Amino acid sequence: MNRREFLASAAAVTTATALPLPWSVAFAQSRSETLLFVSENGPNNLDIHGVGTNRPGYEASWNCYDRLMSYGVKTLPDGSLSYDKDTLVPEMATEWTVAADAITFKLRQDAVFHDGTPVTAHDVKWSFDRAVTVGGFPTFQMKAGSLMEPGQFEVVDDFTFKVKILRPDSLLMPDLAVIVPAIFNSKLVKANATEADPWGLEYTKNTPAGSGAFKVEKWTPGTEVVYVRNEDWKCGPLPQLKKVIWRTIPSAGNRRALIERGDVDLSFDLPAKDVLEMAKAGKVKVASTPISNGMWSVELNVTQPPFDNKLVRQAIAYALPYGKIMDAVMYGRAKPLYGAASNVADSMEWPRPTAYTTDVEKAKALLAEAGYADGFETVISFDLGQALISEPTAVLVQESLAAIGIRSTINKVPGANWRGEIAKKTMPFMINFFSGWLDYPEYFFFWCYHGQNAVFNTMSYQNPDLDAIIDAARAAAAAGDTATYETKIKEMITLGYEEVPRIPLFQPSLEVAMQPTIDGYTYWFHRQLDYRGLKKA
Amino acid sequence: MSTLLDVKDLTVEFATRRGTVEAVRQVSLKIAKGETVGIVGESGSGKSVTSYAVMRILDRAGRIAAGTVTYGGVDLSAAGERQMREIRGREISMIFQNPRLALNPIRKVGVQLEDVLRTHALAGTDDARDKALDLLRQVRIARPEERYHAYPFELSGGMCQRIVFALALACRPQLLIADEPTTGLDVTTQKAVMDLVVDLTRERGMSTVLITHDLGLAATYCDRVVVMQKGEVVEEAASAAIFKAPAHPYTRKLMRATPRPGIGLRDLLPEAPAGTPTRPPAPAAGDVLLKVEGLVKTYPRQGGNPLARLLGRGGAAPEPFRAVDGLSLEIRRGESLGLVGESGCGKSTTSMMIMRLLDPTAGKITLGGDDIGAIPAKAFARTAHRRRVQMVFQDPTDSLNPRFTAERAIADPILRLEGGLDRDAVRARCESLATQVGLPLDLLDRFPHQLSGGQKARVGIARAIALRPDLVILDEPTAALDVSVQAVVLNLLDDLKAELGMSYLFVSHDLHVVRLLCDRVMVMRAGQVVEEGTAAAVLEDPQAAYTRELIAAIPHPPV
Amino acid sequence: MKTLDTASDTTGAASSLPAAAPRQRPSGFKAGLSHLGHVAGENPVTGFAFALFALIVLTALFGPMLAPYDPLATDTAAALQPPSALHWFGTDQVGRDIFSRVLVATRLDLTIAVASVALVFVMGGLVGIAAGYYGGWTDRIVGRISDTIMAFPLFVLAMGIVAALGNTVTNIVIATAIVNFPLYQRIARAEANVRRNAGFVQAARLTGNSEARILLTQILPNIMPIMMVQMSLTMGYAILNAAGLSFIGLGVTPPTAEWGIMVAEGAAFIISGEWWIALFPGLALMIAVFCFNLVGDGLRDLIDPQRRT
Amino acid sequence: MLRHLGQRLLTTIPTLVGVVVVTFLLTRILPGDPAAFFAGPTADPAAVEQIRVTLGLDKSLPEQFVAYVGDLLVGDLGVALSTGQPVVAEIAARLPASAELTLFGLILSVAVAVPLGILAAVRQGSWIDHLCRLLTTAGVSLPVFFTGLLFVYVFYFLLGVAPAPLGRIDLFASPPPHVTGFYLIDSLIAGDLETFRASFAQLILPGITLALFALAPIARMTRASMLSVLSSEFIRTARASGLAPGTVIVRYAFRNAMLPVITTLGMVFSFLLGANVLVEKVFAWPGIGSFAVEALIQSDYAPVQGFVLTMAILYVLLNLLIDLLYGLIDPRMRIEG
Repeated sequence: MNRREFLASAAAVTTATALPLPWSVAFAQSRSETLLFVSENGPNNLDIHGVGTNRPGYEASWNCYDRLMSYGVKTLPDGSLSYDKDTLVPEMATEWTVAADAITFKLRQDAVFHDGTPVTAHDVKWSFDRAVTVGGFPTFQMKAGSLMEPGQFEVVDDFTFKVKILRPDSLLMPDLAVIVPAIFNSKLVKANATEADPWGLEYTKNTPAGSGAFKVEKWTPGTEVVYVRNEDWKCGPLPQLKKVIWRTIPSAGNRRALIERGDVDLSFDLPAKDVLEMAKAGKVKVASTPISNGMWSVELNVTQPPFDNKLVRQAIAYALPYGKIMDAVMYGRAKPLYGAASNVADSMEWPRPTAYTTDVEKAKALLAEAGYADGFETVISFDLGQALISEPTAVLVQESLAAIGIRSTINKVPGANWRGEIAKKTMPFMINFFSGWLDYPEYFFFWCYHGQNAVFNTMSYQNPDLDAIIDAARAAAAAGDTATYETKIKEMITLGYEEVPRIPLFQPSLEVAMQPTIDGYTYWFHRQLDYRGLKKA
Repeated sequence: MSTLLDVKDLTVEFATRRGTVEAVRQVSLKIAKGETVGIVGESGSGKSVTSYAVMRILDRAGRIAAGTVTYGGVDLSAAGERQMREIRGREISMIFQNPRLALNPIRKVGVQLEDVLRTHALAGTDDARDKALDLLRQVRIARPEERYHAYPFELSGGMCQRIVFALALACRPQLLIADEPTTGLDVTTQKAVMDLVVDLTRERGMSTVLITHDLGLAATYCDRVVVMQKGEVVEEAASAAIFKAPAHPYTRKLMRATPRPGIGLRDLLPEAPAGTPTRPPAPAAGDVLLKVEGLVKTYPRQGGNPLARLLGRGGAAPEPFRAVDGLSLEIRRGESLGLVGESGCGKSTTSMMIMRLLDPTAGKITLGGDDIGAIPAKAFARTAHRRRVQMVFQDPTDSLNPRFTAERAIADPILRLEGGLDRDAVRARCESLATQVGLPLDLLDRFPHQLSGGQKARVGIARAIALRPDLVILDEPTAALDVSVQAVVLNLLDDLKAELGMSYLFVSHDLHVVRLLCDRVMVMRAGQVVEEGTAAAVLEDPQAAYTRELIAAIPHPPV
Repeated sequence: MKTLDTASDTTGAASSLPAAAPRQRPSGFKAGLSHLGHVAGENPVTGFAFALFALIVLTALFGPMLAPYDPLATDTAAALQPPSALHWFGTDQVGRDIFSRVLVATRLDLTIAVASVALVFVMGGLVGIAAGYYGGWTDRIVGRISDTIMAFPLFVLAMGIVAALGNTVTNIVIATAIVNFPLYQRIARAEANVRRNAGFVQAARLTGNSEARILLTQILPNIMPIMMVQMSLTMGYAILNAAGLSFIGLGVTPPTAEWGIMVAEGAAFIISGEWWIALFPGLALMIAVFCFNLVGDGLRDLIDPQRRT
Repeated sequence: MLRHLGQRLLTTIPTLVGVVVVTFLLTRILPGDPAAFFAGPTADPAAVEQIRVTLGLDKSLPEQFVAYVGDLLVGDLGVALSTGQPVVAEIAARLPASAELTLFGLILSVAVAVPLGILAAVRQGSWIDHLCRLLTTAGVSLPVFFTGLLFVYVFYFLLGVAPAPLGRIDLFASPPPHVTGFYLIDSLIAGDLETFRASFAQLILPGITLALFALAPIARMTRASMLSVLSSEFIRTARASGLAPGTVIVRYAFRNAMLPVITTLGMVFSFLLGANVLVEKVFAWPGIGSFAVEALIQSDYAPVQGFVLTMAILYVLLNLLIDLLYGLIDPRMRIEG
């Protein structure tokens, strides 16, 4: 027993005997069926279709609404549960048939919305129309699966719904199982819509109008969300939890203290270090799942000399302190994306390591070859909202750049400005993270490398050769041409890694700590918590 | 008569940054029952410290180092705090200078009286109010029921002193210690208060200790006078005797320095050389230097609703306050004019306007034929007239920049208005001015806080005469000084006038002092002149009732 | 009015009696020094504070030379080491020596404090003096500006300024100065206002000084002492302000060593038991602010023993 | 008196106008881009531009200002991006939390600082005087966020005597029915002692953290003011009249010394209300300060403007209250009004 544990237990004894603390004895009864969990941020909108809905808002949408399909759940080698990107399972739809030009869904006939209204194909149609029309994030996400216009969606009868296929797209089906195509209570929302707000976004912002497993009982923005179980949920087995309380605790230290002291059941998205130590201490259970299709990377803006020079990019790739970052920042709890034998992709593994390692001499030589033997000056930018990882990384990167003569200053960008800043595409050198919902390499490359120059192509990298490969891979996937698809994917990764506008560092994990009494935690692509499968002993 | 208070060999020490200082050394005095004793001394003489020691209300830094204070058989110097509390107010009470500050500003005066009555269990909840009202009546406060609810700031200075006095009388003490009770009050108010104190204490058979710097006041109202100097008692005698035959040289000096009727300026100085003319013959009054006609200064009154006025509603603005109301005067070259009046009569406002530090509302000011009244005060500093009118201020401490040495202060007008002189020349000028005003040259490099009051006054005078002005306004130049220093300064001013041929406008509340220095006197009241004439005529044969009242109020020691 | 012969007369700096023993004229500096010695001797706390202040200044000057390690050099192999003989204050997440960082940060923190205080003195002090001296519209306008600033929640205003202008040391200094403006302005105004019709100011008018000249040569020097006290007291606040800004991510940029940002970085490690990362910079911060406050008190003693608070 | 208050209110108008203008300008130069935020992660520049037009951000600054003031006049402070709620509702919901915490801290602070200041003044130069000086100076020297973290670590994590830093009330308790918004008062009104104790327990640590910071100005001012009053002549008169030391100190000295203390209290309160942003952050307190800070960091105009405006109005009201108190205590003020 170390000193701290001793103190804690000693204190526990004294407090238990000395003064009856109201906050530790009360409410014991309801606790067993209530999940109390904490995270850094809370939702700003309970509707994913809303304007500017933040990530935590997705979580509310996920648990309060149903979709036609969902992903299956598989058990990973380490015994933890994860969604299975390759299996689609029924949710509101009981079955579906895929034809060349359309997909037909048969809906559950007994499902009702929270207010008791039956769920019909009209609601699905209205919801999908809404998603492709309101603009902003939901519309873009629908587009990713080639779901573009209301004309694609057709009500066959009350419980039969058809999605017409505009163009072959392998991402169409997966895209129908993400959060955005949720089914809304069209009658209720329409009743609360206004002329200025025909889709009733203002209403659903505060009041979920779905049929999902949980209902929002109370939402105090910035503080907490309280859910209760929807006793009439039909789209799956009734969740064990009757009530879920989600508290926003901005301080990471406090979140850790709360879970370690057993005051909360689950703490979502923790720093690697805390998880490492808590796992070691063994008092709480820790689930750690590599974030699919995601990586931390150093991103070099190729429109800003000297980063237009491939040699300079490679020099930097050889200068980065990979090992130090893995040790000091991630405490080893991430998958290294460096040090492979070759940049040539030989498998479909993704994200995969590059061939770069920390090799100062090689970096210097490359820099000299590029004509920058004396180095140059640059600014390293990172997102302050991710400071826990990006700040120490930036410090280490800055130091190792100095070793090859590159002088740099650090630019902290406040979280909310980060997206605006990357959209401007003027920052020369960034430390950044990206993950795609749909776990396909070409999806990652489409957003991050393609010459369409989306926001996430922070490097403004435009290479017609690469674009052609990406497009070919997408086409092959849509056509079901696995061989071509695999060749193209390998070519794509090889080219991207040789050119290195984006230098992968590591693939992080989503870290969750919970009391030993909690079971059924499942990792989801959206990196938010699904309450439905959780169990409390 | 039996002895009420017996102070024996009292020594009081103060712990200071420079070690222990004895403020009072081996002082012994006795107060008999029913007796009124004056303790007289200049600043630093230890007279107040003695009384605080008796009451045991010394500052924390002070302590009784030796001696005994026996009151009614009890040694107060060794008494416990609880016992002292019984004695304070109950047996010995005290009134102080500046009555307004001596009262709790946010408590009704009646309630303050009740506090004292109740503390000493002389009144209960039911009769405290009646007893307090009764006290107010005793100190001759009109409409006591109304005054009971008044706060100190709503009362005049004299009225406040009566309340303080009522507090002191509340518990029917045996001994009253009055510490400079009338300093700062107008002379007419002083008389009223002192008469009241003496009447009431005699009536009650109380003993009184009057602590004052004013030998005349002490001699007028006391049976016996104790003179203190530098913490020691130098002389003790009956009032009449002390004026007739002061034994100690210090007493003699003090007495001589006290302005009184029938003496000249030189008589103020100790042991003036025999045969010196009381004052040099005044130069024949020359042509008119300063002419002031119909001078008016008004101030808007407080109150009213500015917003309503702005909107044109809420009635007319209240009549403005006329601080100076149609005043005219003339000063000839080499002449000195005294402007006398009690506080608030407008004499200082008048001097500020003539000084051109304040713009008049109406009227004309001409200096040697130039209409200086037409030049705005703000611009006056940049005109050639500035050097012709200078001023000696009331408070020598306040009028010197604490950050300037004496030399720098004296040199200021030379540097600003003359210019073009090099360092040595300025120094030479300063030294000659210092010599002229009798300031030792080694003091020139000192800062004000290192100079005594008299020395500071000399610096102020040197600065005023540095540019040989035509007119010097003396604004109560000696009011903050001890009498002995006042004597010297007045003589110096007179000498300088004769030497330099300047004119003086002497503003003062003290007729005796004015008479000594001035050829002519004007008496002001409420912004207007009530009487004007030669100094002798006004003092000896006052025409206006107000002037007579003023003169009568001046203490008349039994000579 | 006649001064009474109370104790303060005998304990005052100079006796009012002409017969006071003639003293050697001490030079201003020497006198100040001896006075300082006296104050320090009389109040050991103040003496200690002045000594500490000297130590802080020395550290600011020579800290970088004394630091055993490069404050920016990382050593991930030695990350998160508790205090030891090798690393007196331990090491941080990337293995930097905290002792060296604390030492080196002294200069930056002191610079921020001194610069912001100097800036606000120039802005607030001069404007305040002018407002108090001239009165009228000058006073009213300046007063309104002050009121407006005061009506802002000050820390949030500082945040806003830094957020809007960008987080650089210069902007932190500017923000801190603006936030302190009303305080300085009001003190300077009050002090100038009581002196605007003081005898020596009137006398200066009589001797032909222009108003601006009176302001600078007569009023300003007399207000300096009280402003000095204020400056010393707000130096502490300036450091706290900068640290607070760093804590919410608006301070200086990494990897610069600065106490506030070090506490902020270390805050995440307190619960996990690496208390030294936040504690030592926190202590340094506290000691420095503590020292400035005590020095301010001491200066006040020096100037005016009656007004000590 | 009423007329005096009216006039005071009039003089605050320029201040409020100044606050509105400065806040507007300050928030417009904040580096963030709400349009980009609203447009979402995958938006292209055209979409961002379109949203910019809908938000009115494409208009010139004066036009935006006019629109902003127009909204203000009808009580519309806009919508907070971070929580998606109308700013007015957010502030109304959060202000009581901040006010309760700040008041609690202030009362705590006054309860310690005022007696300490009086003692220090009465026993000037004694050990208690030095202690007071050291204690208060130490209090003001501690960065609040540091103290807060330390408290949580020691009293919650190590010792377990304090409740979890989870905001205003235990997670499983429900807040009392809304009357004043102050949980302590509301729970008493509802007669719910359990809730009272729960919310009181939550208040202790953040309250002490704040109180420590407020200790110094209050204690110093009390001491200074008491010293100057104690050396004044009416105290000497009171002592010479034989009044008991307790009466002299409390009824005579302290009531007079209170005047500057009250002014200081007002300043400290408004200072704390703004400065407790850091405490709120550490203790997950759902207050107005932490809300504004988050908004500021996220370049979320509306809450920042709303917050600042609320604070300015509070400041003005507070000063009016102090004026009133002054009038109650000091009769001289009543007449001048």
